[in-house]
Amino acid sequence: MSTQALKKEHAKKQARRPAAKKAKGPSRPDKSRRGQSGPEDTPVVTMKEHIIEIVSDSGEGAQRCGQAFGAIAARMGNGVWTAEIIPAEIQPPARSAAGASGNRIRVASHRVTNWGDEDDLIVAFNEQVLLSRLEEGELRPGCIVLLEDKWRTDNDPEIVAAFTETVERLLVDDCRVYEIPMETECLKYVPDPRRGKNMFVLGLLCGIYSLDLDIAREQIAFAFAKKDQAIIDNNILLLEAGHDWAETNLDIKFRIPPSDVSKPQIVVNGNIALGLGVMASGMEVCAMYPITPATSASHYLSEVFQNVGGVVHQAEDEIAACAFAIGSSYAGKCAVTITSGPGFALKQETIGLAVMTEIPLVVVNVQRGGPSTGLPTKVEQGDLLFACFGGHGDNPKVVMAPSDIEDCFYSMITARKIAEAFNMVVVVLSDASLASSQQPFPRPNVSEDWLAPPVDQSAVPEGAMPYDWDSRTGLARRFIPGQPNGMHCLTGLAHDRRSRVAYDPDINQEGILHRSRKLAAFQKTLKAPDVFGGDEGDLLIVGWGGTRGAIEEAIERLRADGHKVSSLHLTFLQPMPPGIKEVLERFDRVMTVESNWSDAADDDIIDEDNRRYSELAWLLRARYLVDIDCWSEVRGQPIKPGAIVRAIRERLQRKGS
Amino acid sequence: MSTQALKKEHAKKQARRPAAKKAKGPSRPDKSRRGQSGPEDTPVVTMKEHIIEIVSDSGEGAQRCGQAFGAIAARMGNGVWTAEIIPAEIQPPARSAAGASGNRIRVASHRVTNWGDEDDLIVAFNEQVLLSRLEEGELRPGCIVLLEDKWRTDNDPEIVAAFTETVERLLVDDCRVYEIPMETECLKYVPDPRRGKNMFVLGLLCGIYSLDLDIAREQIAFAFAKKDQAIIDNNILLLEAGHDWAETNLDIKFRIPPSDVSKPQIVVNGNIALGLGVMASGMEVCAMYPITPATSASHYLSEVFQNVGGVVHQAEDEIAACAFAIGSSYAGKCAVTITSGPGFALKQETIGLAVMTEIPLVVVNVQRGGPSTGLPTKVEQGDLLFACFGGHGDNPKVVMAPSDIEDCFYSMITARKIAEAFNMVVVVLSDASLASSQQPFPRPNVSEDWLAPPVDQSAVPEGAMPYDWDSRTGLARRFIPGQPNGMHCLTGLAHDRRSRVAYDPDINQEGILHRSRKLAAFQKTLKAPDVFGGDEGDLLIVGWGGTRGAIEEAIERLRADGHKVSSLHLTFLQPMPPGIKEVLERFDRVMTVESNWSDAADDDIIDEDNRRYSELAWLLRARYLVDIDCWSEVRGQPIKPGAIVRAIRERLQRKGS
Amino acid sequence: MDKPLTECALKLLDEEYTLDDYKGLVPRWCTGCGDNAILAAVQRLCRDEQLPPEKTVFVSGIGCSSRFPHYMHTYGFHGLHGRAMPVAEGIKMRRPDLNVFVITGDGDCCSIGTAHWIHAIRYNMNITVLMHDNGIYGLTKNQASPTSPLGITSRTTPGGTYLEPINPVSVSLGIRNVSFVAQAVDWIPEMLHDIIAEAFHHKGFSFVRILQRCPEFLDHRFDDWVQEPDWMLLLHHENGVRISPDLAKIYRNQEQHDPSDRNRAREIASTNHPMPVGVLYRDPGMPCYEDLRKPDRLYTPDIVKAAIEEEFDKFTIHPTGHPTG
Amino acid sequence: MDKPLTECALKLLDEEYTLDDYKGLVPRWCTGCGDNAILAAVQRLCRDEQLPPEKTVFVSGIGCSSRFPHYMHTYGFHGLHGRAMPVAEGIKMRRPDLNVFVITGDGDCCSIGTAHWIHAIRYNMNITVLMHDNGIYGLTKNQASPTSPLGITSRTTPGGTYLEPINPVSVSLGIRNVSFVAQAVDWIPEMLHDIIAEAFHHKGFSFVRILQRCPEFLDHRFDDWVQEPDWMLLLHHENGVRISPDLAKIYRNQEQHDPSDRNRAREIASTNHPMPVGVLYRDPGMPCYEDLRKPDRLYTPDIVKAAIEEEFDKFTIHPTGHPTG
Ligand SMILES: Cc1ncc(C[n+]2csc(CCOP(=O)(O)OP(=O)(O)O)c2C)c(N)n1
Ligand SMILES: Cc1ncc(C[n+]2csc(CCOP(=O)(O)OP(=O)(O)O)c2C)c(N)n1
Ligand code: SF4
Ligand code: SF4
Ligand SMILES: [Mg+2]
Ligand SMILES: [Mg+2]
Repeated sequence: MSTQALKKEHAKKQARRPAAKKAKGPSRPDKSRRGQSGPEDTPVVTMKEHIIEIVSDSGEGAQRCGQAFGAIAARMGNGVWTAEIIPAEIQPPARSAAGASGNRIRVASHRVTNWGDEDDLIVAFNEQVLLSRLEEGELRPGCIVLLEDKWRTDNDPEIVAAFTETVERLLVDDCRVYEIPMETECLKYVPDPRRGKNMFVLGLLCGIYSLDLDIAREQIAFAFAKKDQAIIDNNILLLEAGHDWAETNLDIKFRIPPSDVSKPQIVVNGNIALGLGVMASGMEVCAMYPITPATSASHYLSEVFQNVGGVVHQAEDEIAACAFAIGSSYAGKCAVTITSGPGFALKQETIGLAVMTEIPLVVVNVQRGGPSTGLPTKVEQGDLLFACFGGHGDNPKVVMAPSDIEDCFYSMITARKIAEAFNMVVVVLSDASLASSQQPFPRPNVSEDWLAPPVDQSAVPEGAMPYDWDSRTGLARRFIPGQPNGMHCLTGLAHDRRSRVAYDPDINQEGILHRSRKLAAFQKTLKAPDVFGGDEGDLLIVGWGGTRGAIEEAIERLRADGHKVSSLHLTFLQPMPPGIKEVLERFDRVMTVESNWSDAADDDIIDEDNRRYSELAWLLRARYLVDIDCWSEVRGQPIKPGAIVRAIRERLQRKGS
Repeated sequence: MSTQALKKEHAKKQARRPAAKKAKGPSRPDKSRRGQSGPEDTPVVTMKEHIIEIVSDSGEGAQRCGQAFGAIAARMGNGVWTAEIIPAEIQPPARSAAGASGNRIRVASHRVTNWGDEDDLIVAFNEQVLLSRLEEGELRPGCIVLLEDKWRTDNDPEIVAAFTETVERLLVDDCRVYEIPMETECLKYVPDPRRGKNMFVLGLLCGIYSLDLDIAREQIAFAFAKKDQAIIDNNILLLEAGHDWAETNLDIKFRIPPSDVSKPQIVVNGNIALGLGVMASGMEVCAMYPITPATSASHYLSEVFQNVGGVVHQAEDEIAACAFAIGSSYAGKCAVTITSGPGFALKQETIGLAVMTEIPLVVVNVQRGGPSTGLPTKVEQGDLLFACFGGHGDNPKVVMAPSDIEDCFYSMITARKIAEAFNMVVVVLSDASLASSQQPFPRPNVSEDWLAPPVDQSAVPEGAMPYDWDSRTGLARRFIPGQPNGMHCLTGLAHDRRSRVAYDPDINQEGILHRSRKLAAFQKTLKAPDVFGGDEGDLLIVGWGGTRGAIEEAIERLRADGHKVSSLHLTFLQPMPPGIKEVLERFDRVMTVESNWSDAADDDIIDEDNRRYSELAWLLRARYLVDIDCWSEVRGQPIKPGAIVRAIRERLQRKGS
Repeated sequence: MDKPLTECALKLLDEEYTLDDYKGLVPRWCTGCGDNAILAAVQRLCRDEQLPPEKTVFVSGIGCSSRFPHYMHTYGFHGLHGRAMPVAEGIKMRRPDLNVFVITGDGDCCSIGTAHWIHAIRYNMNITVLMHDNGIYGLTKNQASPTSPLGITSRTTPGGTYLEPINPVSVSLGIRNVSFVAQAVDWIPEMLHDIIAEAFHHKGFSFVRILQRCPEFLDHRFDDWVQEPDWMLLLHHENGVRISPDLAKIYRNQEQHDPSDRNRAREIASTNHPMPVGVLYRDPGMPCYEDLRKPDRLYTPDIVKAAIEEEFDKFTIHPTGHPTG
Repeated sequence: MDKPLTECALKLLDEEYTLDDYKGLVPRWCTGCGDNAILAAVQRLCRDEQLPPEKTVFVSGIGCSSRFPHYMHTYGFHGLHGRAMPVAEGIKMRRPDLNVFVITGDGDCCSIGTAHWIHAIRYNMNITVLMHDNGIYGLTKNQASPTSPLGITSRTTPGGTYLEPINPVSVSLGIRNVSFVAQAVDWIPEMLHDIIAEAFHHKGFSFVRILQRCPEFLDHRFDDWVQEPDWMLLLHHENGVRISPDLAKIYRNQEQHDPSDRNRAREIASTNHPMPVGVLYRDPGMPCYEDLRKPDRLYTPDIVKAAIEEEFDKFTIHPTGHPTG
């Protein structure tokens, strides 16, 4: 059937569709929310932003729907942040809480930097996945719920009961529930509604949020570019069906005006951004061993790396991956190895070898919930001190952390440059949230400067030594195999400037000194970070990594309420840039906000002698001797700006009293 | 030949021996030092202590000689500390600096806690090994040198030249040199003087230091207990020959009066003490992979562990060793795994599993010079922060460090108890110096309380849960296989109280909370450590691990000079005991002294924004927010008390000005 | 090493364990996943053998297959990726009274766990290993494993894998101390059960490679063998497994293979066309490490204390005491 | 990948490398240590092959044997215990122009390095591996290794080792992708050199197990074989090494062994009495991983930039712009 023919069919079926349903929910004075007017004349409510979620059983396509919805909004010029809701199991049973899979999309008139607080609207393919979200507190009071209605008439009375119960509960919880005949509607167009329902829902959402259908069609064509035209046509048909259904049957309609962004944007998640960054950095070898949530970066690179002459090597384990990257770096250009916590732990000895021998190396750790196997798919920033102090003996290395999706891209270019300029290991700490979140960022102008220069094979000057450390900076020319006159034996043992094994006390001291000095020399190249908010005040929040957006949003909200709070976000954690102490001193109090463990100060058994602080707090306290407090969560999720606002208010009150 | 017959032979030969040599050296007013009197009437000079070294090519037995000498002095009631001088190579060429092998023995009238400063007397089997010690600054001005004289008449003119040159140089350096016909003398008694010279030297030393020959004979009989009586007899003969030769030919004779120690003492090095401690702790499995300088503990255990029903398992690598120990702990009694830096790095992931699953485990890290393969045989305390912050995610574990040989023994008993009482990982940080140094300590009274109770196989009460954390302490009963009703699946994933995999935010938070809380609960059981010196003053030195003896000696010397300095030594580094802040505050300034890297504050490129502090300094700064300075060395050797004295004087002046 | 033998005995007299007694959580594998069949076979074995659940431990690594212990109602140890074997060795070493099983995957065993696998074979402890070989990384969602067939596409090999797979059976047979190697497939449940039972009864390290279907990520890998019984080769022997008449009708390709013949075992193992199923090798005489190293007696606190005193004696000196000068 | 070919060519025309050109620091092995003979054989090979020192890399782990690279005047990489192979793979992957050798010990390769060893065989990169098998841990002073003979005493096995050793040659032959396996002994320098030369000329992963004497810690281990030429079995073949008439006179136990015969290779390998010496297996047709994965062209910055732009295109959206409301 051609698209045209399909469309006609569609129009015919429209005539037969059931009467529009209105939201069940507490009645309110606000007309649009009570849905008293007929669908056709639903007024458009203009909003600054909305948080929308789509959840289904795993495999039903909610993820794809959510991503497309985010992309369409972005194409229209909206600020967008999409975050994945990842099921705990690979193929969890249908209709189970553990199976909730989907996407949260935050759409706004302004730039969006984080996933926000709770949902304004949620679409669910069954009531169980919805329940799991409700129980995790993800629905704000008054949340609009669009729920597949087929379960109400299921043959299994237990299912019917569960469904009814859930709807009751939602109503009690102050939600506005719309039961939508998704499957019934889809069946009009496709034989297997499990494959297509998501596009119908996409249409619904386009209708509700007044998105441009042409752009939506483009997005579908783009997203399914690798598939048959027939599939694309089918999906567009369902999109239109959903859109029309919403227009006709629903009494809700929003518009979130776009921002003024008009430059081309890249829409990818943090792991793809990392992959793009690796390509753009001129690195040519990525050695890895699969591990969630890092692997998708390698998946992407596996597809495209060869287009820039690169190669992804899946090694037999993480140790081999790191050693392979080191061998490759040693013999030519700096290589990268990508992993997550458990793999990072395994690489400690190998990383130490690179530190000792001064081989440039980029190590990406996409952090996940720990310790041990922990929460493989979940968010945590628990590896900071491990990254800084990992390895036996003195292991000076650079530790940096991207704070948004764009940073993920550029961090690879920066890391490669630092690694090669200083013959150092650079650890890049991303996290599970950045890994899977999407946020448009301006399309970069590719520069030749980003790329690593070709492997230097020029002769080494007679008499030069492989560790001819500059006494001020600790730097020395790296001798690369193939360079005439450069023959020497690199070793992980203590060595002199000729790379000869040496147990002499002075030589050992000298080697450690120069390796440490490189860190100081690098530190001198850093600039003081900017303060977000006011230059001084009652409270300064310090953060690092993927929490930036949430922290800054919290600061904005609090400042709007008149609080004198600001924030400082660090990209370089080791060494730290100059100028931080001065910033800290301009505030009455300082507190870090982090996604890792800290003992609560007011806990019975906890006192100043045994309290375990959050990781950045610990670093700052040690360096600046400022009494830095911390507030942290290990809930396996990105911290919400609202939670930060509450924590700050509470602290302001507690101490302010 | 019987001993008697040998003795007669000996007596005959004595008649033929060459005239006594007198020391070559700067002439001094002091009679005994100028050696003007004839040997026979050499007056005995009484000393409080002496530092004696014996060095030879590797394989010539200087080690054995030194150890025996130390043991004899200890048997006489002297305070003793012996330290090994370990060659850099397995079989280094003869007569090479890299081959210097031997022992330093510090003998005193009081308890000795460290290897001291420079040598008062050194015996060398050739001038090259001597040179290496000279160049490393180990000979104090005026040092007495006893040197094998055979090289002066060697057939190889180069050797003769080297020998003569060295003697010249020693004289210039203010040494008193005695050339001793060691080989010539030994040849009178044995055909191969390479096997026996060391006993002759032992005799020399017994003569010089007025040690009791009967005790010396006993010691030889003891040390060679496993050998033929003929060997013992031969050695005793050589001992006597050396003794007599000294009496007859040397113009030096000292006496170091014994202390009042009369209780039985154990004389072992730190690694044997660890091994004894493991046996006495009731642990029954030691899983390891060979690595210097940890292996000798396992060597000892491999010999005797079966006598207490224990087993040493040499695994295929360190990861397997740690996993094996964990498996064994899980199934019964707490096990121990012993390693050094590189192996400790490899075990990080496995250690994290024990933390997460709350399996008791003792991990011994006998630290060596790092990073990477580093200085395998040399001393460093470079793994403290790694031990505290190792592992991805939140990894609360106990970190403790023995500070002398006796501590090495008791630390195993303590560690096992903590591990089993709190279902925790306990990391014990020893070091290469403790590992190979001997210091007598009072023979312990073996107590049944030290031993682990038998494996509990009683039934689990119906309904009990494997992680039924006590809300105050975080403790829960451990379910051991074999216990009826205890069936559950332990997992390194985040889990609930039933040990079921759980990704729920609250459950994750709850698990981390309780694991962390155990550390706080344990901390509450600790006592504030004692201050050494005065309770308040100008400067407090803080240290940890094997540097205790040197630090306290430095403090004593400085206090004797009227300085208001004291020291604090920490056994528990994580968590730290209560009461430290109060101590720190009673001193004007605080500084740590450590064997690990710290950037010098007065270095051009170093400032407060980038200075890298020593590891304990960093911990103390972060916790107590006190401006703690540090002085450290990474010279691969135990820090000398004199170096600490100099460093402290320098700091007192610098800041005091 | 305290075995409350009375208790076990009581239990045995009192009642029989039923299949349900071995069922833990509801399995969460995909529909059609071969792991389900393996679980069923193992639960049957436990029931048939009446293994006391509290005396039975399933140790696993990380992977889809390694979730197995959660689905048993015995003791379980779901540890780290690749490290199940040394954990199991540590358990067995001091607790020979426990029935120790290892559940591992092809990535867990043949990639990150290779060293432990090879050395576990060498130690030859009395442990039963079930290696779920689906030729893919399931849990991490579709990356190649060392047993992935040449050319298959995965997320890390979108253009197809580059290398021939290793054959875990051949590798095992290359280790001098190997004592039991078998191969099974998830789709012949009867043989699967019988082979696992043989493995369990063998005293020593028994390694069973189980070809396991992963419809989620490597569907159709075994289709040829599943659909074409003649592509299979059933091994039987009085010292191996026997083939029931029903099975014999379907699988006509059979070989009487004496599991003591290592050379023939190697030859059989070297091809998967036909795919051998059965006990390839068994050497009941190979000593077990835990036996070689077991305590020679019960060590009471008194014996232990005496032994420690003896050690102290070795190192004790009796200083002559007080200052003389 | 920039090869200054001109320079090498010039060097070759100008002068010949002599043995001395390959000599680095003075070896510090014990007198009588078999490592010395291996070093001599390798230096001879380099000279015979006129390998440019700057184009040659010796990668090692940690152990006595792993000090080897320091004694060569080429590039050397003396890395971590057990990890030489993945380092060498990383080097070879992007620098096929370099001659890459791996020097490893029995502990380094067969204990902590097992996984890397097995997988290196599988990757089959063009690397020459010399495994110095002294059956003991030398550097750490006398602990048992996986190849230690049963019953020998060491510091960790004072009562004698418990287990039969693994046979590294048999294990290698169990890996499907194996392409070259040989065995040599330090005490027949001529064969040692020839075997290493064969290994070097083989394109692919060539694994040479060299039985090496350690007089310091395992003296007499090979005495029987050293003293009794009839305990040796010399393998020869036109596709392997040939035996010189002089050698043939001493070692009369010989076998013409076709290295393409894997089954026979396995049988030969399975005993050390007689101890086989020669090329056991060779498959010149096995593809090399670095060839399978090499860039298909030279990637200039322009091509790279274009490829990145193409990726950006995939993910670029063009927002409609300015607020409309
Ligand atoms: C140290 C470490 N590296 C990587 C991972 C990620 N990981 C988990 S399971 C797995 C492989 C699973 O494959 P397989 O062993 O074949 O088991 P299957 O899921 O196919 O049953 C990997 C790579 C991990 N958990 N830990
Ligand atoms: C991670 C790690 N574990 C252990 C060691 C200690 N170590 C160094 S060499 C060695 C074994 C040496 O034996 P082998 O490989 O046979 O070499 P050989 O000395 O016999 O030539 C060991 C265990 C180490 N350096 N690093
Ligand atoms: S992904 Fe494959 S192996 Fe894992 S549960 Fe699903 S079918 Fe089984
Ligand atoms: S210890 Fe053994 S292997 Fe090491 S150098 Fe000496 S003889 Fe050679
Ligand atoms: Mg698998
Ligand atoms: Mg060896």
